Amino acid sequence: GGSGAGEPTLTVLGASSLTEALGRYGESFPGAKVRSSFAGSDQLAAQIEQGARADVFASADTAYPAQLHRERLVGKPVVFARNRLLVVTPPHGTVESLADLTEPGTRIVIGDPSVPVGAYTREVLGRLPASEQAAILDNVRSEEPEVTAVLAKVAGGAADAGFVYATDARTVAGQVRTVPLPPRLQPDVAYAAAVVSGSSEEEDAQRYLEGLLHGAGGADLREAGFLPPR
Amino acid sequence: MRLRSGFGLLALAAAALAVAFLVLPVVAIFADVSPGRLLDALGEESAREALWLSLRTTVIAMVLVVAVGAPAAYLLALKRFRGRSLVLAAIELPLVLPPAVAGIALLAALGPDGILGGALAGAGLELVFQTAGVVVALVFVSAPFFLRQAIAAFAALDPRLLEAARTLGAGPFRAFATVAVPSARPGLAAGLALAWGRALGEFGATLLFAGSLEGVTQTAPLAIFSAFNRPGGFTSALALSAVLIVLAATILVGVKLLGADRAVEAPPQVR
Amino acid sequence: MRLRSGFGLLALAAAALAVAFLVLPVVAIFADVSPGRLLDALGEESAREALWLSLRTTVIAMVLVVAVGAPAAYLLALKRFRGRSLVLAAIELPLVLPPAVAGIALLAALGPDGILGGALAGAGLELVFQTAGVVVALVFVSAPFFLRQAIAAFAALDPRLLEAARTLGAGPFRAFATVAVPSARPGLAAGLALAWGRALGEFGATLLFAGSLEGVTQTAPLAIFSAFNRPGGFTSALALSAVLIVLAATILVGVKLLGADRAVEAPPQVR
Amino acid sequence: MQFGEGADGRSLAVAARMPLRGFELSLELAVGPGERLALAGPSGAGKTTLLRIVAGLVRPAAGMVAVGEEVWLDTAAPREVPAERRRCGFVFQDYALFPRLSAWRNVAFGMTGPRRQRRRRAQELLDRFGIGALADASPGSLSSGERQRVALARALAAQPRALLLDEPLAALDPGSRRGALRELQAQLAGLSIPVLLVTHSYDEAALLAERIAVIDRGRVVQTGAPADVSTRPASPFVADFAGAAVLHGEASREPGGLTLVRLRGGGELRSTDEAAGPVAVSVFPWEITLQPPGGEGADSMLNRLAGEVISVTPVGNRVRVGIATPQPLGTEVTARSAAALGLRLGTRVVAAWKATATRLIPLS
Amino acid sequence: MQFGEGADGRSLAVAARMPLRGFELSLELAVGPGERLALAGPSGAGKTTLLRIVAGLVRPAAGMVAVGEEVWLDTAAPREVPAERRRCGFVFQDYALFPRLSAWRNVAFGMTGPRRQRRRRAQELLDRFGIGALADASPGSLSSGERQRVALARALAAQPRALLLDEPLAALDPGSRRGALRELQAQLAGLSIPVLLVTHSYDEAALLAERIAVIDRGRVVQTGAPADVSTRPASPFVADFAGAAVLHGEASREPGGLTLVRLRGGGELRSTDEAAGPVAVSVFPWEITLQPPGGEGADSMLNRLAGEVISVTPVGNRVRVGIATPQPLGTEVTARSAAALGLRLGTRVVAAWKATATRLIPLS
Ligand SMILES: Nc1ncnc2c1ncn2[C@@H]1O[C@H](COP(=O)(O)OP(=O)(O)OP(=O)(O)O)[C@@H](O)[C@H]1O
Ligand SMILES: Nc1ncnc2c1ncn2[C@@H]1O[C@H](COP(=O)(O)OP(=O)(O)OP(=O)(O)O)[C@@H](O)[C@H]1O
Ligand SMILES: [Mg+2]
Ligand SMILES: [Mg+2]
Repeated sequence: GGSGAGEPTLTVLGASSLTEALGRYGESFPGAKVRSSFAGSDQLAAQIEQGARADVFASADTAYPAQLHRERLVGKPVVFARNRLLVVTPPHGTVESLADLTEPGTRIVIGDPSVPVGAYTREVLGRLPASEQAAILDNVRSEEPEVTAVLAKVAGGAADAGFVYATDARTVAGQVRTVPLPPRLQPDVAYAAAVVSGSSEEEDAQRYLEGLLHGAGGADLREAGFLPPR
Repeated sequence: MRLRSGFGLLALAAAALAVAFLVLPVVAIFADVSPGRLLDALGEESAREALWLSLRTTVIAMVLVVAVGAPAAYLLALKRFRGRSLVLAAIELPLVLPPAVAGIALLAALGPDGILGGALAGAGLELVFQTAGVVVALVFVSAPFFLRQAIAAFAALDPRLLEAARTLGAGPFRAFATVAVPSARPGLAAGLALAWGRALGEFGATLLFAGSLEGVTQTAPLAIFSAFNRPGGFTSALALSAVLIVLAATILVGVKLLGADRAVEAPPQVR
Repeated sequence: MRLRSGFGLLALAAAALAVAFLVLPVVAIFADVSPGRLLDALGEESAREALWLSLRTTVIAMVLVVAVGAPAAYLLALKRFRGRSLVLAAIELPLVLPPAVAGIALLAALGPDGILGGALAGAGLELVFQTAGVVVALVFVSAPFFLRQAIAAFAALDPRLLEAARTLGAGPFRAFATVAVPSARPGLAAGLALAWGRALGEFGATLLFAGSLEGVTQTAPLAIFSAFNRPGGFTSALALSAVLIVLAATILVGVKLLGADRAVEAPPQVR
Repeated sequence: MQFGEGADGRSLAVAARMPLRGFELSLELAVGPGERLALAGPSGAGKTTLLRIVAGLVRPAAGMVAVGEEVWLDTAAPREVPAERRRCGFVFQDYALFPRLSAWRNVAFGMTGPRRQRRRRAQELLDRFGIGALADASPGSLSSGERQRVALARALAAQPRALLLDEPLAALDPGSRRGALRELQAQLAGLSIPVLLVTHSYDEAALLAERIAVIDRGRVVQTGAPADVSTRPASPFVADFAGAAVLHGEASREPGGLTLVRLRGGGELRSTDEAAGPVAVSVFPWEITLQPPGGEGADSMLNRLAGEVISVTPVGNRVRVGIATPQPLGTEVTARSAAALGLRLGTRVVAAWKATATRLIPLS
Repeated sequence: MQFGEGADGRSLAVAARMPLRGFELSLELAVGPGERLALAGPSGAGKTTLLRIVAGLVRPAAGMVAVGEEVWLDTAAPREVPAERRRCGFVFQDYALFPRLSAWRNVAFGMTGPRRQRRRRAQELLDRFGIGALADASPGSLSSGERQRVALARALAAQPRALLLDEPLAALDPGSRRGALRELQAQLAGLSIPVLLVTHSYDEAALLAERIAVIDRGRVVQTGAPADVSTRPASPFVADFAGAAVLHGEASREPGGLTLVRLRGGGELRSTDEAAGPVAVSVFPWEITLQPPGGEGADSMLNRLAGEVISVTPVGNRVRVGIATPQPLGTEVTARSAAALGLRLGTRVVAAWKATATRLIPLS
C-alpha cells in the first residue's frame, strides 16, 4: 500500500472466512484507510509470492504465514484467532449426531486435505476409533477445496453432512442445522497473521495486528464467531 | 425441414431439451430469490458499487479489446504469412486456461516479479490491486472471444469491396473504417457481445491478479463470492447474481441489436 | 491493405500487441516450469488420473453437446418462430454466469432439492458427487459455445442445397446428415473446439455441482487447484497447468484440422 | 439403365393460387408426357415460384398438382405429398450441387441400392452426358457447363416423374451458352416425362421447348408454339417480349378491307388484321426496310414512318437501327443496306413495312 | 459538373508480363484518349488480370503502366503508385457496390469536399444516369441494371484518368441486357478518357468499342476494328470467336488465281485469298445458302458441301442449321428458305457459298 499526503492506506489480504470480521474492523480502523482483499489463503500466499505489494496477511491457518516467513516474505506470524469445527446438515436431514455419520450411505463432504479445514477434519476423524473413522471416510463423497462448495451442497440438500468451521456455518444461517463436535475431538484451529515484508506502512500494519489481538479487531472477530487466541 | 417428420420431431425435442437445460438453472436462481431480495440486493451500497465497477471496467476493457482487436483481427484475417495458423491457435489458448491459472499466468507475466514486472514498474504502471489490473484481467480472458469472431467476420469480407474502395482513392485506413468495419458489423457485434458477457462473469483471473478490494477491484462476481462468506450471504449472493444476469442479458441483447444486419430489412428487391 | 502505410503499421502494431499480450502469460507459465517438472507432474498418479478423467468427461460432454446441440441448432437456425431471438439470447446466458453461480444454479435446478431433483431421483439418476454430474456441469458451461457457432453455421447454409436434397428423395434426417452437416462442418468444428477448450478449463461449476473426489469428480482444473493449495504445490500446479495447456492446444488444433475446409484445397477452377 | 422413359404416358397438371409480393400468382398448366413446356417471362413474374409449387418446396394458398393418377397436392382434399416423396426432378438455377460430394456422388444421391451399383449407374449417366472422366471431381473444380450437366444427370438419376429446370442456362457465361443450349436440346428431346422449364429469354424458350407459356405478374398471358406466340402475340407485352417493336394507336376499319391505325403522337399505319378502337401495333424489326427519304411508294409497302437515326449497333452481318419516329422504332437491316444508306446518327430515313407484317392487338 | 472530359489528350499505355496458372500473361496495349478498347476473349484468358494490373490491384512480374506523362508502374525504375492514388475508375464485374451505403453515398465515396457538396454532385451524376430518384436506396434494393448505373457513376465520380470495366453486362439478366447495352454505349461515347473494357462476347465487344483486342491465354492474338477482326480473323480461334464456321485443310494455288483447299476428311473449297500449306478456312454462317441436293452450279457459288441436317434451331426470323459435312458446318438461313427446303433432321442439303466469302488463315 502506498502512502498519500493524508491518511496512509493499508492493504490487508485476508482469508475468505474472515470477510465479515476483518471487513468491519477495517472500516473502523483509526488513523489509516484500510483496503481489504479476501480470497483463499493459498491464493493470497501466491499473490505475495508473486510480489504483490500488501501490508498485512491474515491467513486461515498457521502454515502459510510460517512458510512465507521462512521465505522472508512476511514478518513473524502471530496467532490472532481460533475457530471450531462443526458438522452442518440440511434442516430436514437424517444426520442428528456424530454417530449418524457412520451410517452407510450418508453423503459426507469435507475439505480437501490441501486446505486447512480439510486437514483439521482429518485430525478430528483421527481421534475417533479406527472403525468409525473408516466408516466416515467411506461416506466421504467429495473433498472440496472451497468451503462455499461444502456449504452449497449441504444447504442444497445434495449432501447429508459437511465439516466446516463454526464461522462458515453462519453464512448459510437458517439453511442448515449445526451439530457441534465434542471438545475432546476439537482440533486446535489457529489463524495467524503477519506484516508483509517491505510494507511501506509497517507501523500501521503492526498497529492493525495489535488491534486484532487486543483491540477492536478482536471484538469484531468474537462477534463473527471466532474464538480468542489462547 | 418439416417438423412433422421423425427427424423433425427429434430435432424439436433436441432443441427443447437444449434450451430447457440451459435456461432452467438460470431460472432456478430467480426462483430462489424473491423480488424483494432482488431490490434489497440493489439497495446495498457495496452491491451497487460492485455493479458499477463491473460496468466501468468491462466498458473500458471492451473499448481496449475493440480498439486494438479490430485492426489486429483485420490484419490477421487478410494477410497470409507463415505460421499464421499457429498465431490463430495461440490467441485462443487463454480460452482453456482454468481461471486461477489465468490469474497466476498474468501474475507471472505482469506481476511485480513477473517477466514484464520491472518494465511496468519502471513506467510507473501498477496493476495488482488496482482497477487497471481488473481491466487487464478482463481483457486477457475476453479478447480471444472478440478476436476469433472479428477475424472470421473480416475474412468473410468480399475482397472486391476493399479493392473498389482503393480504386476510389481510399487509403488503407479509410477502407478499413468505411468499408470493412460496416460490412463486418454483425460479426463484430456478436464477438463483442460474447466478450462482454465473458468479462462480466469473470472471476478467477481477476481475483488472483487484481485482488478483491471493494470499490477498487471488487467486481460483481467477486462481490458475489464475498457475499457467500458473510452471514446469510447465500441469498444475497444469489440476488446479486440475478441482477448480474439481468444486466448481462440487457447488454447481450443491446449489442446484438446494434449489430443487427439492417441491410437485411431493406425493402425486397423488386424489378 | 498495404503494410507500408500509416494504418498498415498501426494494424501491425495492434496485432503484435494483441498476440503478445495473450501469449505472454501462457509462456510465463512454461517459463516457471522446468521440463523436468513437467515430466514429474505427468508421473504423479493423481495428476494422470485427473487428466484422464478430464479427457473422459470432456469427450462424453462433447458427444452429448454435439449429438443434441447439432440438431437443436439446425432447427433454431432454419425455423422462424415468435420469440426466436429471445431463445437465442437465453441459450447464451450461461456464458455470463460466474462459475460458482453456475454451480449453484445447477444445484438449484438439478440437485436433490432442486426443481427437477425429485424427478431425477425418481428416475434413479444421481448427479451430484458422480462423474455424470461433472459431465452435466461441463455440458452446461460449454454447450452455449457450440450452439451459437452451430446456429451461425447452419444459418449460413445455402437453403437450395437442402431443397435439392429433398427433390432427390432425401427426408429431413438424410438432408441433415448428408448435406447440412458436411457443409457446415468448418463452423461446427470451430464451435466444438471452443466448447471443448472451455470444458477442459472448467472449474467452478464442476466443483460446486459435482464436488471433487480423486478418480470420480476431480478433473484436471480441480487437481490443479488442489495442488496449488498444498504447501510447495505451486510448481506442481503450474506443471499440471502446462500439461493441460498442451493437451488443450492439441485438441484445438486437431479439431480445427478436422473441420478444415477441404473443398478450398480442391484443384483451381480451370476451363 | 433408363431414365425418364419409365414414366410413360403420364402428364403433369398444375393449378395454383397464391398471393406473392405485389400481385397474385394464379394459373393452370398442363404438360404432356415427353412434352417440353417453357415458362418465359420477365424477372419476378412467378416462374420459379410455380416450379417450387410443383416440386413441393412451396405450398400455394390453393391448388392442385398431379402427375398422371398420382395427386401430389390437393388443397381441397386436403392432400400433400412432401417434396422428398414426389420424385420430381429439379435442376436449380445455379445447379445447387452438393459442394462436398464428388460429381458421381452428387449424381448417385437420389439413387437407391448398394453403393457399388449406385456408383456404376452414376458413372453410366455421366458417360452418357460426356463427363465420365470427371466422376471424381468436386463441383467447385468443374466449369459451369460441366456443372449444368452434373445437375441434369443428378435430377434424372432418381428416375423422376417430371423434370423441372429453372433457367438452366443462366449460370453459364455467354461463351459456353451456345454450346450448352444445343446439348440441353438434345438431352431434353430424349425424355418421355413432362418437362417444365423456366427462362427469361424468348429465344431460349423457342429453342428448347415445343410450347411456350408466357407468364407475367403471376398469370399466363399466352401459350402456344413459339412461332405462333411471336407471330400472333396476344398482348403488347408478349410482342415486346418476343422481340417486336410495339407502337400504340387508334384503329378503324377502312374501305378495301384494311384497318387504319392513327398512331399516338402522329403518323398512320395500315394492317390486314381486323380491329377497332385502341390497339397496340407490333412489327418485327426484320420486317422493316429502311429507305432514303423521298423515294415514295416505289414498292408494295403501305406503312412508312420517317425519322432520324438515333442509334446504330452492328450485330453480326446485321445492324440494329433506332429511329426517332413519333414513337421510337427499333429496326434491323443488313450491313450492306446500312452501308448503302450511309446510316449514321442523325441521318433521316424512312422505315417501311407491309400491311401484312403489321399485327394489331386490341387493347380491351 | 464534368467527368471524364477533364483528362483530355492523355492515352493509357500498358505492358505487362506475369506468370499465371498454366500460362504466362504477356502483352502490350495502348488506348487513346476517348478511345474505347474492348478486351474480348474466352474465360481465363487473363482479361481481368490485365485490368487489375492497370488499376494497381495486382503487380506484374515486369511491366509498365502510364497515363499520359504519369507513370503508375514501372518495374524497371522501380516505381509503383498505390491503387488509391492512381485515380483509375474501375467498374467491377458484379459492381462491388458498398452494401451498407446508399446509392448516393456509393457515388460520393470517391469525391472530396464537404458533405453537402458531395451529396449535390452525386445527385447530379445519378440524375444524369436516370436514377436520381434512387439516391437513398440501398444497393440491395436496386435491380441489376440500376446497380450497373450506380457502379458506373461511382467510378466516374472520382474524375478518373482512365476507366476500366470488367464485363459490365455479365451480371444482368438477359432481359435487361439489351437495354443496358444501349445505355452503356451512350454513356461511354461521351467520355474523353481512355476506356478499357472486358467482355466474353464478340458481339458485345463490337457494340461497345471502336477497337477490339482479342486475347487468348495471356496474349493479344489480334487487334482491330470490330469489322476487320470478324472479316479478317488472324487465327481460327479469332474466327470461331467472331462467330464464323471454321474448317481445316491443305491449300494450293490453282491456275486462274484461286486457291484450292482440300478439306481434312474430304471435300474441296476455293477461295480468293492466297495461301499454301495447312490453312484454316472461315466462313460466316449467313454467307452460306442451303440448296436441295442435285441442282448443281445454277449460280456463282463455287463452294458446295453436301450433308445431312443434324440440328435446326429457329432464332427470330432466321434458322440455324447444323450440317454433317465431313467437318460439321454451322449455317444460318431465313425462316422462309428453311420452310421452302422442308428442312428437318436428316434432310440432305447442299451448303453453298462464294469463293470471295471464304477466308483462309495460314497455319504457320
Ligand atoms: N413464398 C413466397 N411468398 C410470397 N412471395 C414470394 C414467395 N416466393 C417468392 N415471392 C415473390 O414472388 C415474386 C416472384 O418470384 P419468382 O422467384 O417466382 O420470380 P421469377 O419469375 O422466377 O423471377 P426471376 O426471373 O427473377 O427468377 C417475387 O416478387 C418474390 O419476391
Ligand atoms: N494473382 C494471380 N497470380 C497467378 N495467377 C492468377 C492470378 N490471378 C488470376 N490468376 C489466374 O490467371 C488466369 C486468368 O484469370 P483472369 O481472371 O484474368 O481471366 P479472365 O480472362 O478475366 O476470365 P473470365 O472471363 O472468366 O473472367 C486464371 O487461370 C486465374 O486462375
Ligand atoms: Mg426465378
Ligand atoms: Mg474476368
